[in-house]
Amino acid sequence: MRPSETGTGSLQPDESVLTGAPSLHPSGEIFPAAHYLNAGTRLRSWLVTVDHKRIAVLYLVSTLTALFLGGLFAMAVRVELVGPEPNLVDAVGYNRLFTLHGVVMVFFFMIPAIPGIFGNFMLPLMLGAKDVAFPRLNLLSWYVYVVGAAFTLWAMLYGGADTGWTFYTPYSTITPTKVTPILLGIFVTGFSSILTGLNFIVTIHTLRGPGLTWMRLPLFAWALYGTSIIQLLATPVLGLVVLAAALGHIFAFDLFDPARGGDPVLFQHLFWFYSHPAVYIMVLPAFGVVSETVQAFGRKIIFGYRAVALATAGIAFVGFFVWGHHMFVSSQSTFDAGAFGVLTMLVGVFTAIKVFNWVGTLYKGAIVWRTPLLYVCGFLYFVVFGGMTGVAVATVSLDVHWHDTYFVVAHFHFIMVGATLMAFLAGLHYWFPKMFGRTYPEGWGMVAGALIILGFNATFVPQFLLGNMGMPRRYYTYAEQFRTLNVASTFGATLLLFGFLLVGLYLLLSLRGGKVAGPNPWGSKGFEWLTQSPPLEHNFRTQPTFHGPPHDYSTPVEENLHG
Amino acid sequence: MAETHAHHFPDAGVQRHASLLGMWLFLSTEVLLFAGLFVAYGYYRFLFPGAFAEGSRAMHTWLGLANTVVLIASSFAVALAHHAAGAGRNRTTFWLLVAALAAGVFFLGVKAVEYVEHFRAGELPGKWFTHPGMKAPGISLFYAVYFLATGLHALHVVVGMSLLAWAAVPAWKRRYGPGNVGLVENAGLYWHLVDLVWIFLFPLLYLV
Amino acid sequence: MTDHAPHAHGSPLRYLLVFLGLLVLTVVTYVTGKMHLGGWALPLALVIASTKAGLVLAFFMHLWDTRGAPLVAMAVSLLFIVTLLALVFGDVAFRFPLARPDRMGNYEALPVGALLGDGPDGHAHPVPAKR
Amino acid sequence: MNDFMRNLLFLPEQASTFAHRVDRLHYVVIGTTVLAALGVGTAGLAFFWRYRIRTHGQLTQDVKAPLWLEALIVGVPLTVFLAWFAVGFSDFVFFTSPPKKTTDIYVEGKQWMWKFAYPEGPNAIGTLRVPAGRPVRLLMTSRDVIHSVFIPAFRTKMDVVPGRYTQLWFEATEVGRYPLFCTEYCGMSHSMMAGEVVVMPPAEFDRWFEAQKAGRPAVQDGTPVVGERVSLPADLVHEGQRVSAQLGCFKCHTVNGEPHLGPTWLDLYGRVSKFQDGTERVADEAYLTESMMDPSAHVVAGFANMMPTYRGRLQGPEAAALVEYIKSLRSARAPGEGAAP
Ligand code: HEA
Ligand code: HEA
Ligand code: HEC
Ligand code: CUA
Ligand SMILES: [Cu+2]
Repeated sequence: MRPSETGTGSLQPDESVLTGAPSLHPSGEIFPAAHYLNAGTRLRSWLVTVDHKRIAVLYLVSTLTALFLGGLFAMAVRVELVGPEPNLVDAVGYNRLFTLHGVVMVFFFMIPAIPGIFGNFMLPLMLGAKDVAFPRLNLLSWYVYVVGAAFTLWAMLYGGADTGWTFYTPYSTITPTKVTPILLGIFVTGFSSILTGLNFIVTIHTLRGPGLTWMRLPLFAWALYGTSIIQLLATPVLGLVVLAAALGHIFAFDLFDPARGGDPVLFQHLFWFYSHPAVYIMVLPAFGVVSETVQAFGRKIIFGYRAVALATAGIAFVGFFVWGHHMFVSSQSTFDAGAFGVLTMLVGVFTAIKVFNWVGTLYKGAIVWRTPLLYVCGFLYFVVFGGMTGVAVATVSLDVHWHDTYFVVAHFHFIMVGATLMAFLAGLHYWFPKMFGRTYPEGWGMVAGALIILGFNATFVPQFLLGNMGMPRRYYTYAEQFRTLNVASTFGATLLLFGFLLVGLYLLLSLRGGKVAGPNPWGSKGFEWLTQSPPLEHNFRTQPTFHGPPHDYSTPVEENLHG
Repeated sequence: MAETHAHHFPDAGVQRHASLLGMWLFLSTEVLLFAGLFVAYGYYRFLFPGAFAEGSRAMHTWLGLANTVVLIASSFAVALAHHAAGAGRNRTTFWLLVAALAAGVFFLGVKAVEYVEHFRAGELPGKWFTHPGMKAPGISLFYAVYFLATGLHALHVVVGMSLLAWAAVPAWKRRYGPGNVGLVENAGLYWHLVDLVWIFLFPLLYLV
Repeated sequence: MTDHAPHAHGSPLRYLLVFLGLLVLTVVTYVTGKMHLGGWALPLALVIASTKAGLVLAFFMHLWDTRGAPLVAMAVSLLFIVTLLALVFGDVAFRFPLARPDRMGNYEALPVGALLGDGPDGHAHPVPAKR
Repeated sequence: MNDFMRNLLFLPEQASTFAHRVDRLHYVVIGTTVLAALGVGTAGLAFFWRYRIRTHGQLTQDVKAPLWLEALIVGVPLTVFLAWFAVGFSDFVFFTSPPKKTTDIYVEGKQWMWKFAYPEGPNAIGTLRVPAGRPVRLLMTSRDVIHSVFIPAFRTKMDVVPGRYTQLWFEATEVGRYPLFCTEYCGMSHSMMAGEVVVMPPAEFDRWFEAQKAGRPAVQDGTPVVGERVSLPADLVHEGQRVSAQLGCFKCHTVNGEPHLGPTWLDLYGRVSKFQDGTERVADEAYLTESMMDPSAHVVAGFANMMPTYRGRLQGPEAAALVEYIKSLRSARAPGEGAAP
């Protein structure tokens, strides 16, 4: 690899952004002869691989399938809701749809996606390591994920469940639908999550390359570290509660059965003890992606590295103490409402620190306007609005009105779609050349990004208003006054669908037809770009050593590169 | 296994550190798995103290006591096994592990006897509870917690025994030695955790 | 009994002492458990169990000689368990009394007199089943 | 201003004291949220433009935050959020603390309907009538799964949980009709588990209530409510008869005074039952309930201890209906004479 030929030439400002020409790099880059993708091409070489990069690709395929499936369910939900009359399915069918939408999106797409794809791929590269600490465990965790998904898929084909993704008892124990296999699927997938988290923590502890101190760790690695802690310590509680619910279903052995003095609210406590931290499992990796992209395209080192890293840890930690904000009107005590209310405010502050640091990073940067940055721009708006509406619903008295209305639905879609999914897309575009050695068409990228951002607003802004009007969530039919806003929302979702399809299409085409990217098309100084793209089977020809923090753009990019 | 290490680790020391750290992290997830149960226990006990008193009175305390002693002894054996392995005394390691395994079998046997008793007496969770004598409100919840907790623990005993058996193989083949005890160490840690959980379950379910 | 194994902390003697300690504590917990100490039984049992757990953790599991991550992992897990317990109790202990599942069937606890039998007309409101 | 903000945010009318109370905070919170999002996002956009790359390979320097900026970054959000919490929580305490004297109404949710019952008065399905200007407390329970009462115009909501009572109080301020929704997912027809709150002028409410009590079906406020059924306590008796037939009580009990396998139910209420162990007890409601739930606690002299327990098989309201049914079985004889079964 010739460092002098890395793609810094691409970063000239006079390039037209919307030409559609992937002119990110000087032409004439040569696709590397040997890399992880051609180090064995038979199916078997993929299915028994222990290469973290190949496992990342396996995750890419499987979680995108889940996204597609979850998206289909979402579209069906939206189509049903264009009017209060039955449009597509009956009431039970609708209830299954949103349940499966939630379950697939949360457990099979969003939780595994960023750690599974980008975490697996980038973490060892960023650390200058050959692989994660336990490569076989890594493969195992993908298989465990697949088994869990298979359970769930099976249950979906045979009727699905209609409980909502929260599985509240006693409804979940008395419903005749296929709750048990879905619960078991989630239980199994939980192990996958635990194993991934364990692997990452150990990797970060033991496999940092020479010179890579904790305070030089890329922020994406910090984000994964925080995420992994949550995965390790929260997931088992979900495992237990899901197991208890499944046993309740199978053996009529309900730990929460109110007819025998059991307390369904205890189920909620245990469920949210996992599921609130789980929302940070979803969002922290996305924050990590944003930290990376903001630096790479702002071409400036992060503003307040230490603060961002500590805020990550803070979110991971305090996130464990706020679960009760989902239960303000569940008959929980006023005392607890106060305790959870205050604690929730602290999480908001940690997130605010990160947000301000990202914006601060752009200050006095040398910003290169590319598709990933478009998504980051959307992200900034949506994470603040989504996050602040989170704090708004955490404001105890206001949640009384908003709880279980479309306001909450809009809140979490703002964070999960507007922030997390946008960050996912930013990462996908940023690292696509790293993973596959080719670039996507920049012009189409911008068009699709704009479409997605537009469609997103049109889908979910009306839902805030619906929530204010008092439309409850999980409603198959609704009062006439809610119609107009629902139509608007469905219209937005259609734009969203086309946006996503466009992204899927051009990325697929770029896999073969994209321009050869070269080792570092962005001229990024993230550590993962220290090797060729796509990387070698064992990542580096020689062990890199680290002399400073990542994304230090005070020196020319060439100085950072060695094979 | 001996002094070699996987290619992605710089040296065997790091690899050992990694596997030990991994094990401890895994143990912490196990701890939180049981945490949920302890919360359910505390919660229902707070609500239905009568039922929990009645339930624990009906328990065969001495069986629980025997099991406690046996598990502690097996933990002791495993600790010694780890030590002997480090000293390269593979025979000793092997027999200590076998002893611990035997303890595990004994434990499960006793548990099975207890379960049969509970089934006979109708001391079961939920709607299966049919014991005519016990009337305290919430009594079936006691048994729901009891069966979940002991069942999950028994599952861990089985897993722990499998790990111990696995760890006995290198001892049989005389592979352990100074600096090469990872497997028996990790299996041992897991077994100690199983013991640890029981240390809490015993007084909570059988005594108070 | 050489100690040349670099990480085999603790000697068999130490293990033996710990083992004996555990046995003694087991007996203590058994005996006190049978003594009907009322409100003190649970705290006492928990203190004993925690001591035993501490012994196992510290010596059988070598936490005593370990620094760093494993220690933090255990400490954090414990902290989370304690908060989980505390906040769950903070709910059940302080909530609206009738919203406690053990209060159903306890007619006296109802605010509007007895739910049943307040006069010849009776009421037509739902009545909790007695459990 | 209030109405402007309310309409801007698509909030429904304010018809309770609590609604008036929380909406101000609502405006502030949403206003801040919109401003913060616009501010942060637009600052980002502005930087994109202002600091776009200008020269090839342009270098940038690390910018360190001055202390005051760090303090601001932490301090401002923290202060804002804590202020929201302080106001919000004090409103929430108001919401969870009903005044001493309230009109209590019992609410029962079941898949997929609401039942409202007034002590000493009527009960109704789907329509909740309340007086304006008086604090009303709903004591709510469910007979199957969790539901939740949501009255958007009052800004109030509370889950309705089986196996317990939850309370929800409000003081309606405007006479009118307001929708009531179920907001806890409860199965197939969750979205159709709607009801209506009718806020009546207090005097009118009292008249309506008295009329109901006297057994005269009367809907005082003119326009009938769609789907409204106001039923009399007597319905409970029929319900009880149905339940006892369904559960097979008549295999052992009669209502004509003849003892069968079990004692007759005629004139049972108020009579003194004598038990095998020599004790005796007046058959009041508590005793009747106990006999169903725990029959072997007191075995009537002359009968075998053969009655099965109905604990767990009878829902709370069914037990109540049975009790009412048994109470309704009176012969010509004066009650309470302790006639032999
Ligand atoms: C990725 C997922 C994700 C994330 C990150 C969050 C983040 C947050 N969430 Fe959200 N939430 C969900 C997913 C998520 N949530 C889901 C799925 C549900 C519904 C579950 C269900 O019932 O199905 C939910 C529901 C939910 C509820 C329950 C609502 C109800 O059911 O009644 C609450 C209540 O407190 C809440 C609060 C919060 C808060 C306070 C945050 C905070 O972490 C947000 C912090 C961020 C910020 C605060 C933004 C940055 C701030 C600034 C830049 C400061 C601006 C400056 C000034 C103030 C001057 N969420
Ligand atoms: C990660 C989480 C996630 C994501 C991404 C989404 C995405 C979307 N969600 Fe959903 N949603 C949830 C999590 C999520 N949701 C949860 C947890 C619930 C609660 C469930 C419950 O109540 O139990 C919920 C509930 C929910 C409801 C409420 C249902 C109800 O209460 O009755 C609605 C209604 O409009 C909705 C709509 C949508 C829409 C239109 C999208 C759109 O953004 C979807 C757009 C996506 C696509 C159309 C997919 C297209 C993808 C491809 C074509 C592949 C492309 C390939 C590449 C990118 C390479 N969602
Ligand atoms: C298998 C026969 C049987 C059935 C079925 C049965 N009972 Fe009974 N019941 C008895 C007998 C026998 C007694 C008297 C002994 C006792 O008190 O336990 C009795 C006693 C009672 C009493 C107390 C009467 C008194 O004089 O004190 C009540 C009230 C009662 N039953 C209600 C019911 C109700 C309500 C049902 C149905 C839901 C029912 N029983 C079903 C056999 C039965
Ligand atoms: Cu009842 Cu939803
Ligand atoms: Cu939350």
